[in-house]
Order: sequence, then C-alpha cells, then structure tokens
Amino acid sequence: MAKIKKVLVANRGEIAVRVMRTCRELGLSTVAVFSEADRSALHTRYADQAVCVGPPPSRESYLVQDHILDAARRTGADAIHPGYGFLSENAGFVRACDKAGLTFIGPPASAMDAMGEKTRARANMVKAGVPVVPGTEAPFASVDEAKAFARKLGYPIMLKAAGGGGGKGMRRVEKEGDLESAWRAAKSEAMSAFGNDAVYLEKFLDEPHHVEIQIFGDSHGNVIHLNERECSAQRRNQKVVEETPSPIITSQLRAAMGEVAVRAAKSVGYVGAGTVEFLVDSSRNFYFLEMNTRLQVEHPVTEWVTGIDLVAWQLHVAQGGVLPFLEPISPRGHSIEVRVYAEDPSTNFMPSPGRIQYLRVPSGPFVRDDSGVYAGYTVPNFYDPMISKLSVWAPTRAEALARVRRALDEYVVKGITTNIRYLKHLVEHPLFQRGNYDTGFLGREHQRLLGEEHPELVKAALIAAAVHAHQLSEKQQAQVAGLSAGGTSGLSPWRTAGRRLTGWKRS
Amino acid sequence: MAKIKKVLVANRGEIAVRVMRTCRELGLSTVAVFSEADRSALHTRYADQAVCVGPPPSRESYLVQDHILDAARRTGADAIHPGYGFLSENAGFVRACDKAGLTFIGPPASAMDAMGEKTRARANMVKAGVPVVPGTEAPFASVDEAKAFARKLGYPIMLKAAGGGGGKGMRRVEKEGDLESAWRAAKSEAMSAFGNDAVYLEKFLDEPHHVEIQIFGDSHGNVIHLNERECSAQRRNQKVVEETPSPIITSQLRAAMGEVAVRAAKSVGYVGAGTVEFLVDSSRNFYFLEMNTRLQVEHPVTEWVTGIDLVAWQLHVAQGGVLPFLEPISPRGHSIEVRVYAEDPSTNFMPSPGRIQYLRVPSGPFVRDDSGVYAGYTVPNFYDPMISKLSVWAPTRAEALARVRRALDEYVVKGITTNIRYLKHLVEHPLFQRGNYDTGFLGREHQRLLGEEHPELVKAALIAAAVHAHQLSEKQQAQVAGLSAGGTSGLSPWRTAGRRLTGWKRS
Amino acid sequence: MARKTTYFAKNLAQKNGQATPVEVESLGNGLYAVTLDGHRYEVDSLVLPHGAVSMIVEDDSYNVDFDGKGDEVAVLVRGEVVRFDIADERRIRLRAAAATFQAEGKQTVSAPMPGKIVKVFVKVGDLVQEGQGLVVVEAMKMENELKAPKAGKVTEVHAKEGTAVENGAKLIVVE
Amino acid sequence: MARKTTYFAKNLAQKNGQATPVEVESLGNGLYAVTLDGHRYEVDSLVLPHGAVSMIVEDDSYNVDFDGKGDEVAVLVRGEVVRFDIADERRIRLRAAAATFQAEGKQTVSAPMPGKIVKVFVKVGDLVQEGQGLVVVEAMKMENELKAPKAGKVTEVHAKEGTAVENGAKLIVVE
Repeated sequence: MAKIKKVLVANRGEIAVRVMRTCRELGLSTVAVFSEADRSALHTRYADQAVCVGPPPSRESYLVQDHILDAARRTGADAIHPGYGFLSENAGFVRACDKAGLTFIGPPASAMDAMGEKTRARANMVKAGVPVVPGTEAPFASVDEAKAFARKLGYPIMLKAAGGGGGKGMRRVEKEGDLESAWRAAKSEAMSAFGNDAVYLEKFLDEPHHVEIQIFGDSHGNVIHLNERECSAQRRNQKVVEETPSPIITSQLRAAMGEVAVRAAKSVGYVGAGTVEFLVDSSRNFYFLEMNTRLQVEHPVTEWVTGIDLVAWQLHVAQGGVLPFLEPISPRGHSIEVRVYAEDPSTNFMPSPGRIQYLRVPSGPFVRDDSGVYAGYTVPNFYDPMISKLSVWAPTRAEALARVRRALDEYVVKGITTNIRYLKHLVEHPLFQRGNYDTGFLGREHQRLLGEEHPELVKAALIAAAVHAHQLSEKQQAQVAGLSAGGTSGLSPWRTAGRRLTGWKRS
Repeated sequence: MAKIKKVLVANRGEIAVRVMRTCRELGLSTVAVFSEADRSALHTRYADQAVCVGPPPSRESYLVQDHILDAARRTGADAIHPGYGFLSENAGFVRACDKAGLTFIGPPASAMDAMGEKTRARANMVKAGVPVVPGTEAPFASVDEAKAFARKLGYPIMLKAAGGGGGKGMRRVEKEGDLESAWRAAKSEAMSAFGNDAVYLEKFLDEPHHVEIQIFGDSHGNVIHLNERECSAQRRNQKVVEETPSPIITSQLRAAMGEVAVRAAKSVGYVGAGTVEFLVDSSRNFYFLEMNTRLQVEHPVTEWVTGIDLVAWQLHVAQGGVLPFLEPISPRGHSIEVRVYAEDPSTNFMPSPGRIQYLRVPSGPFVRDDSGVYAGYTVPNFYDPMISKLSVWAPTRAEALARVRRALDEYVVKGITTNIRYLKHLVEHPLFQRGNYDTGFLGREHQRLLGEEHPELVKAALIAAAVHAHQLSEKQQAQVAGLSAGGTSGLSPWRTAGRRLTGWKRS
Repeated sequence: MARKTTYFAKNLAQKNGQATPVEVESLGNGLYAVTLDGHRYEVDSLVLPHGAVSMIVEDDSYNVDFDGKGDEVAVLVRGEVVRFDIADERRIRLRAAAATFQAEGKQTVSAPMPGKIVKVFVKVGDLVQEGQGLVVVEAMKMENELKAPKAGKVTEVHAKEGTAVENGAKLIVVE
Repeated sequence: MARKTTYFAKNLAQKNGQATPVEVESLGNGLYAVTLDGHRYEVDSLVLPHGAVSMIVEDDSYNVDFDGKGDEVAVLVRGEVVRFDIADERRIRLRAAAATFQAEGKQTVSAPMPGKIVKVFVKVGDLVQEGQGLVVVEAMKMENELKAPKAGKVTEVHAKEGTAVENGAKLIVVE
C-alpha cells in the first residue's frame, strides 16, 4: 500500500480536529471539508487546506460522496479519514474511494458490508458462533411487517437504524400502540443521520450493561483487542459517560469477550479500528449487539489506559503496517470520559446552539479535552450538539472520579447552555460512584441528576445578584450624570482589608 | 500527625492552581493568599477562600511570614503548601508554622537547614560521600573575599545565591574584571527573590548536562527516587525545557545517581518531595549541585512517566502516611515540558506583561497545560513572567517531540508577547532532536532559535496584511458614508466556490 | 448617586416564594456592604473582562457569572445556577403600574430554537391536555416535541409541517 | 466605495527592502481578488470575533492575527510573525508630506515596560559606543540592561536610580 502524504478528513467538529492532530504529529498534510455553516468551524481553521462541500444540511454537504471526492482530487489528498458518523460506515463510499485511487482509512468495503448493515451483521455473527440478542433477520419493508414481528417477539422492543449507530434512529417501544410513531421518528432520524432509513427491531433486554470491546486489525490477518469500555450511562440510547475498565468486568470476562470480539472481526476480514458492542445481562451473559466499523467517539479512554494513539495506528495499518504488538495488554489505571453537549437538561435536553462568549476548558494533571469549538465560535444548529469530550486518567477508579469532578468544576462555557452541571451530578451520584449502573440508570435518576439547590450557594448567588444589580444601576446613573463609572480606584484593597472582620463563614 | 482539612497555598500563579487542583480532588478546602496586584489572579479565583496579604512587591506580601500565618489563622487552615520559590525553602518559616500548629507541607526545618543554604549543603554532602562541584564552603562577607577565592579556583566561575534556586541570583563570571558587577546583580536578585542576599561561588564546568533526580521521603525513614529529569536547556541558568528520561542517561547511570540522591536525602532526614540536582560532565561523571527542598517547577514530566500525582503524595506523607511503594519504578514512555513565558526572545527576553486578549491552550491526546492565567487576565509586572507549563507524553522520545511541536502550534496567546515561537524552534532544532544538548546549547544557538522567515508564510502574511488594510479602509468609508459595513451577505460561499479555480498551491 | 439601595429578590425555582429584601451599600473601591436576614456581609466584587465577577465575601472566594435581561437574572456560582427576579422599589412600582393588563389564561408555545417543523399534531379548536404533544421541531439532528403548557383549547396554529422556523417564532396558542 | 486599491507593503525584517505593490479587489461576500507579482489569488477572508481572521487562499487555510497601529502591522500566521509597513497611495502621499522634519541623528531610549530603575551608568555629556549599557531596569524579578542604539553623545538623562517608571517613559537621549 502507498505511503500516505495528505489526509482529507471527511468530518467536522471535535473528531475532525482529533484526527488532524495526529496527522500533524506524523508530518502529514491535512485537508478539511466544510459546509457553508462551518466556514468558521475549528476544523476548517485547523487544517492546512479547506474546501467547501455544500450547504449546511449534511445531506447536501458532508454526506455527498462526489463533493468529498472532488475536494480530495482538487487538493491532491491521497487518503480519506471518515471520522465517525457521516460516511464512516458507508461501504459504497469505501468502494468509491478505492475506485478513485484514494486510501480509505478504515476497514475494506467487504467487512463493512458484513458488519455495517446491522441485520446482516447479526446473521454473520450467528454463523461465526457469536451470541446475539433475539431480533429481526432483515429490515422491514413496512410498519405492518414490523408490527407482526414485534407481536411474536413480545414487547418491549427496540427499533434500530440498520445503517448506523451513535443512538441515532433508535427508539424503545413499550406497546403496540406506540410502534407507529416510533417507526416514523426512527426512520426520519436514520435518514437524516446516515442517508439510509432502513430500520429493524430487537428484543429489549431489561436493564443490561452496554460494554464494548475495542479491536484492531491489520492487513496481514492479525486482530487484537484493546480491552473494554463501559458505556451504560446512556439517555435516549445516546452515550453520555464512558469508562474503562468497566466496573462490572472481571479479567476472566474481559478475556472471554475479547476473544469473541476478535473472532467476530476475523470472521469478516476486518482491518483497522473497530468496536464490537455487547449487552451484558445481570447474570453476566453477553450478547453481540452490533459492530461499529470505525473509530468510536469514546476512544480516548482506551488511549489513556493503553498509551496508544488509535488514530496513529489507523494510519499505520492503512499503509500496510503490521500491528505494533499482537498480545492483549492489561489496562493501566482507570479512565473516564464525559461528553459535553450544547443542550439544556432541564428542558428535556433541548439543543442550545449559539455563540460561545467565553470558554475555559479544564486542564492540569491527567486531564484531556477534545473540543471542536473555541471562544467566539457560534455552534450551528445543523449538527450534533456535542461540543467537547472531557476525559481523565488516574491510577484507580476512585481517583479518576475525583479528577473528573474537579475537571468539570473548572469548565466554563458562557453564552450557551450545556450539560456540565448534569454531568457533575451524574459522576457524583452514589450508584455511579459504586459502579453499579445499567442502561436504565439515567432515565430512572433523571430528576436527581438535574440537581438540587445548595442553600449556601443560593445565599452567595443572592448576594451576587444584589451587588450586580447595584453595580448596573450605579453605572447607569453615572452615565446619566455624565460621570465616569468611578469609585473603583483610590483606596487600596490592602488598606481596606483590615475592615474585613468576622461574619459569614462557610460551614 | 493530624488529618489535613484545609490547605493554605502560600504562592501564586500556576503552581498555586496546580496544588489546589489536587486538594480539590482529595476533598480538601483551599485558601489562596494574594497581593494587591493579584486580586484578579487565577489562584485567587480558584480557591475556596482568598485573603489579601499585602502590596504587590513580594517582600511586602508573599514573603511576609506573619501575613501568611495570619491568613491561615483567620481562615482556619490547618496546613500550608509553599509551592516553589517565595517561602518554600525558608527553614524559619517552617519553624513558624510548627509553632503555630500548622502542618508545613514539605521537609522538616532541620533537613532544610542542612540542604537549604547551599554552602552548608555542599559541606554535608561531602560528609555523606556525595561528589560535589569544587567551590566555596561558605558565603562571602565581601566581594574582595570572593575575588581572592575565585583567583585560587580559576575562572570561569559561577556566582550563586545561597538562599534559593530557579536560576535567580546566578551569574557566570568569565574574568576578574566582571566579578564586581556580577556580584552586585546576583545579590540584588537574590534579595528580591529569596529575601537573603548571601552569595557563594563554584567552579564553572564546561558545557555540562544538568540532570536532576526526583526523590520522595516519608516520616518513617523511607526514601525512594522517581528517576531523573534532563534540564540542560537553560538560558541565564533558567530552565526552559525539561524532559524525562534524559537522552544521555543509561539505566546503570540512573540507578547510580538515584542511589546517591537517596543517600543524600537520607543523610539529612528528608521527608516529602525533593530534587537532587547534578551536573554531568562529558565523561558522564556526576557532581552534586544542590538540593531543592520543595516541589520542582518541572514535576509534571515525572508525573507523566510514573502516573503519580506528586502533590497528592506530598499531602499523604505530610499526614504521616507511608510511601505507596518503596522500590524504584522504571519510567514509562517519554515526557517533555516547555515553559511558556510572557517575554520577547528577540529583545533579549524582555518581560512583556499586559492584558491577555485571547487565549487558546493546546489539548488533545497526552497534552497537559498547567496555566496560571486566563483570557482577559492582565499579567502583572511584579512576578516571574512564566504564564504556563505545557507538557506532553508519548511512548517514545521521537513521538513526544512531534507531539510538543503540534501542541505549540495550537497555542494562541494574543495581547502579550510570548516565547512560544522560540520554544518551537528549540524543539525543532536538530541537536535538540538528537538529544545532544548541554547547558551552553541555548546560548550558542540563540540566533538560530529566534527563527528565520519562511518565504511561503511571508507571502501569506503579505496577502493577509493587504486584505486586512482593505477591510479596514472599507469599514471606515462605510462609516463615513453612514452605511452599514455591508457586502458580506448575499452570495452564498457555496455558489461562489466554483470560482475558486487553480492558482497558488503550497509546495 | 444612590449609595444604599434595597433590592427585592425572588428565587424563581421556588413557586409562590416570597421576595427577600437585600440592602446594598457602596463602600467604594469595589467593596459593598450587603445586609441580608439581619446579617451584614462585606463583599469585594471585582468585575473581570468578559463580564465574569470575582466575589470575595468575608474571605470566601466565588466566581460568578450572570446571564439575563430586564429584572430576571441567572446567577452561575460554583457550577450551580440560581435564577432570581430582582428589582429595587422604584422598579417594582413601575412594574406594578405596567401590569394592568395581562392575558392570564392565554399561553403561547414558541420555537425554543431555530429548526424545522416536522409534525403538527393539533388544529385550531382542538381541546388538549396539559403535557400533550403539539408540535415536533427538528434541530441539530434531534427531534424535540413541544407540549401543551396547560389544558385548554387551541386558538392559533402558526406551525406548518416542513417549514423552517426562527428562534422564538410563535407556533401554537392554547387558551 | 473603492473596490480596487493598490497597497504598498514593506517587510520590516528586510533593511532597505523595496515596497511590494499588492492590488486588492472586493468581490463581495468576504471574497477578495489579490494580485501580487503578476499572480491573481482568490482570497476568502473571514473576520472572527476577537479580531482573528480565517483566510482561505485557493484552498490553503490560514489562521491570521493582526497587531499594530497606524501603517505598521504585525501579521501572525502559523506561529510566525511578519511585520509590514503597509499603506495605499493616498496614505503614502500624506506621509511624505508629514515627513518634512525628522530628527535623523537623535535616538531616544525609552522604558520598554513598567519597572524600577536600578542603575544608571551614564550622565549628560558622556560619549557612548553602540551597544554600551546605559540603564538597568528591574521588572518581573529580572534585571534588563538597556543599551545605546548608536554611538554618540548623551544629551538627556531622565532615568533616576530607585524610581519607578511607566511603559514608554523617556529615559536617555543619545545624539
């Protein structure tokens, strides 16, 4: 395979920046593609070159294969990294890249065919002897077919998009009466997210854990696994917090799941980074859920505990390189990631696009921020509202929990509403602290995760609000009187500090 | 020893924030002290409580022991962390803390007595069988005494402050004619930095490496070392870049230096974090230089390769805890730190205080920023101009070098001049890349490190300058004509993108 | 200049809560004396660039951010948000005068953000229950259902399926 | 509005360098045609909040920052700084008219930052060599020696040991 010199990243936001960071470290040139809504986006600014690929809606820009391929041709890129979402799991796009003589950084189209369409993946896994969740063999042509099958399987069931992952196009359905509207919503979301509205269904397992195995294959037939990630903290089937190691996985179970994941990947001739997702029930049986044939949003936690740059490995194997090592490695320490969204948890997680007036991201020991935004940037309302991924590492889970709390305390985003407080309440929740949470956790604890008032902070806020009002009113009066704002120079704080005697102390 | 509940950090800037971060993770309350110039400083804002301790000059605030102790009493702090510099190596302050019933987070006064005054430290090390650089036994009372001794030792010599480290109060003297002015400058700097103007002298070794060993002791007599740090990239005896492992240290030499460092620490009953600095000559002989009896600026690189939070260990042993492990550990991977200063390398590193208009710090995989500033903050002109420490980790030195370059590319500081470009040229320098640099490196390569013009970037800058001038002029004319700035809406960039044909391509 | 003013603040999280009086006196030099529940606090309030405030209350250090317009202000302190309706006596009198007419029973459902109307479930004249879905707006790849704020009758429907709407656009009125 | 203007830019790093003519034409919509050395570049220049500019020149993406006043501008691009003296023809004529009187041989040494004068080495009437130390200013714990910009005679000394000075304060004049 040819040596890569210039990589076009067919994505936007944090993952585009993430991929370009590694390209830059490896001395590779980078090309961004951007929609009209992303002219000022960080990835457009971060790349060496940038090409506009169409109007704001993804269907008219990021999902238009010809526009992406034109941009590659025009800039002389020799490889395409798809990130996650968009065209990352589109086997047709992989074939188009092959035809255009471009290296697609991901698995071969054949592996994607076998795993990308979820119903086909299930059938292939059954053949390879991998346990699967009971469900459909193929997508349904009509809602009536779905209804008939669901009646046989028994409610509750899960409706899922065949064409992609990431919680998009997924709906839990409790009873037949809800199936039709869920069907419509799932199909519409699936179309807008993946350009493919095929939908299938699965038995809904009661409060399972969502645990996934990171695997990596090279073009020489080697496949290894890089341990698991616990992803059960989900709402609307959208992951919110991920960690590794999983608090519920023993080293025996890790080895068993790793072996199955490697077998699954090998059975389809997998090359590159991939993730095999499992549901783990309360008896610690595990079932194949789906395979994500691309880099995962939550890959940083795996990087923390293995020291591996997964994007660097992707580029390495895409150029025909052999995996740097072939034995499974034990996770070192513990890592937690939280996803920061531009959304308001108190209004049913309504997205909150808009201008970021001020931004201060956490840092310090063993804290990583993967952000796709910057101070002054306007978060557009066309794309996923995730603005950043915050991840931490520590020797133990308890220390990692303390660290992620500390880091969340440091996060300042002004101008738009984010879920930062919600995340803080989440990592402070006793069940989460004990590592005892399944996929129903966030739904059950929603009210508690919105948080309660701290009387001490309400008092501080009250004082602040009153002084603020007073300062505004003084300023106005000064302007009216034609005076300068005044009154803030003169006396030295040191000289006045003596006046600060006793008073209100924190308990 | 009593359990610590509230820690007063007797310092400012990045190190105060660094210490408070760990305190917060451990659930300890924090108290900041601040001078009048630091009312808006990040550490003042980061702490749970904050007390003003005097006017801007350190001598009237951060160095006034009574003000610090008053602040601790007033807020009910039970421990004091001194950071580095200021009172961190002042045995008198340790005794004052002991007397006030406050836990001083650092070594006992007796160990500081033995190691803090550098001439005494040398004598103690000779007694313990540790090799030292030839030089004075005691500080000099007068410049004439110094002159006489220097004549005996032979030029060049180093004048050094007995009371502290960090490159302050240090002067290299080439010939007798320069001694008097160097003496005056060293004493004045020493007084302002440490409140102690005692000065001694040492033989100047030709182009040695500066390699230091991190040691850690507990109150049960255990002392271990945590490997070395290479600190030879210095200017004016001020470290600029540090890394671990040192490119010139073999595992045999590491073990030998580690053993000597542990012996040195044990000989003075050392407890807590400390650093034994050595000069290593071209034959790889090593000489004790001094011991820093506190946390070192460059401690993050050790944290990266060991996974240890050194501040957490300091708090642990200060409460009587036993060291978590007692065997030396091998460094894992490689770490590099660069110090970001508010200074202008092209005007002899003139400090450049002022308002930071915009700040964007690097992040992403294995990048850490320890910063003491924020966007909107005005860097005052009273203190050390270091605004941030950027550190990275990678499995190998080559990867760490690529990562630190990438991270430096991402650093944006507007409003003040910084040494970021200089640092970039430094880590890109072929000798640095090969790991072949001694303490004379930065001086010899100064001109090259200032950088040269890239014709391609000059062209881009020229185009940018012209368009910028045009935009300003259009804006002015629009204002004069009473029109809105106009002209930026209407046509869609997508529709106009077709007009971007061939033209100037990057080579 | 009024150096001493009493403000009345109502915590908006507490329904039917009482307004708390807070007296603020400027001491100059960024210092204020604040009297609340009979206690006097000395407050050092430093306004930073970008509008954040560093507030030290008797040694306790708080980073405070404000967001709001008119008399309603959201105060962000140590990661928590508290919303107040706050005004001085003069403002309260003005507000009382302005509040002569208010359509108590009429509730407008507006677009909470720019997006696309994908579904409208009601038409003029429909009777709806509180919490019943009225309209689905798609934005940022998510579908968001807007619900009836009260039980009543739909009197206006401005939302149309397939059309784009701006932030704050009036969609449905329930009376 | 002048939609097409020629600017003359001199790279300040090159002593006695020629001014390069650059023609800029507004195409609307943030697009400009720039002609330089006979080539025409199409430039998409987007001004971001905080004054940074995202510039795309025939697909090449640059983040650009500007710092300067009057006709002198420092351009920061990909971590490198290039300083230009740039003006259009009208400005150049104005400048030529204003430059009738200029004290060629007189050089002022000013405080580069606020600090304290710790040492003054010269007095009025002293003859100095280029590069000779004149004054030591202490700031941020560092001592900085200010040197003579040219050989000549000291004609004014405003620096006084032990006093504080502001940024830009005139300290010494050498003629």
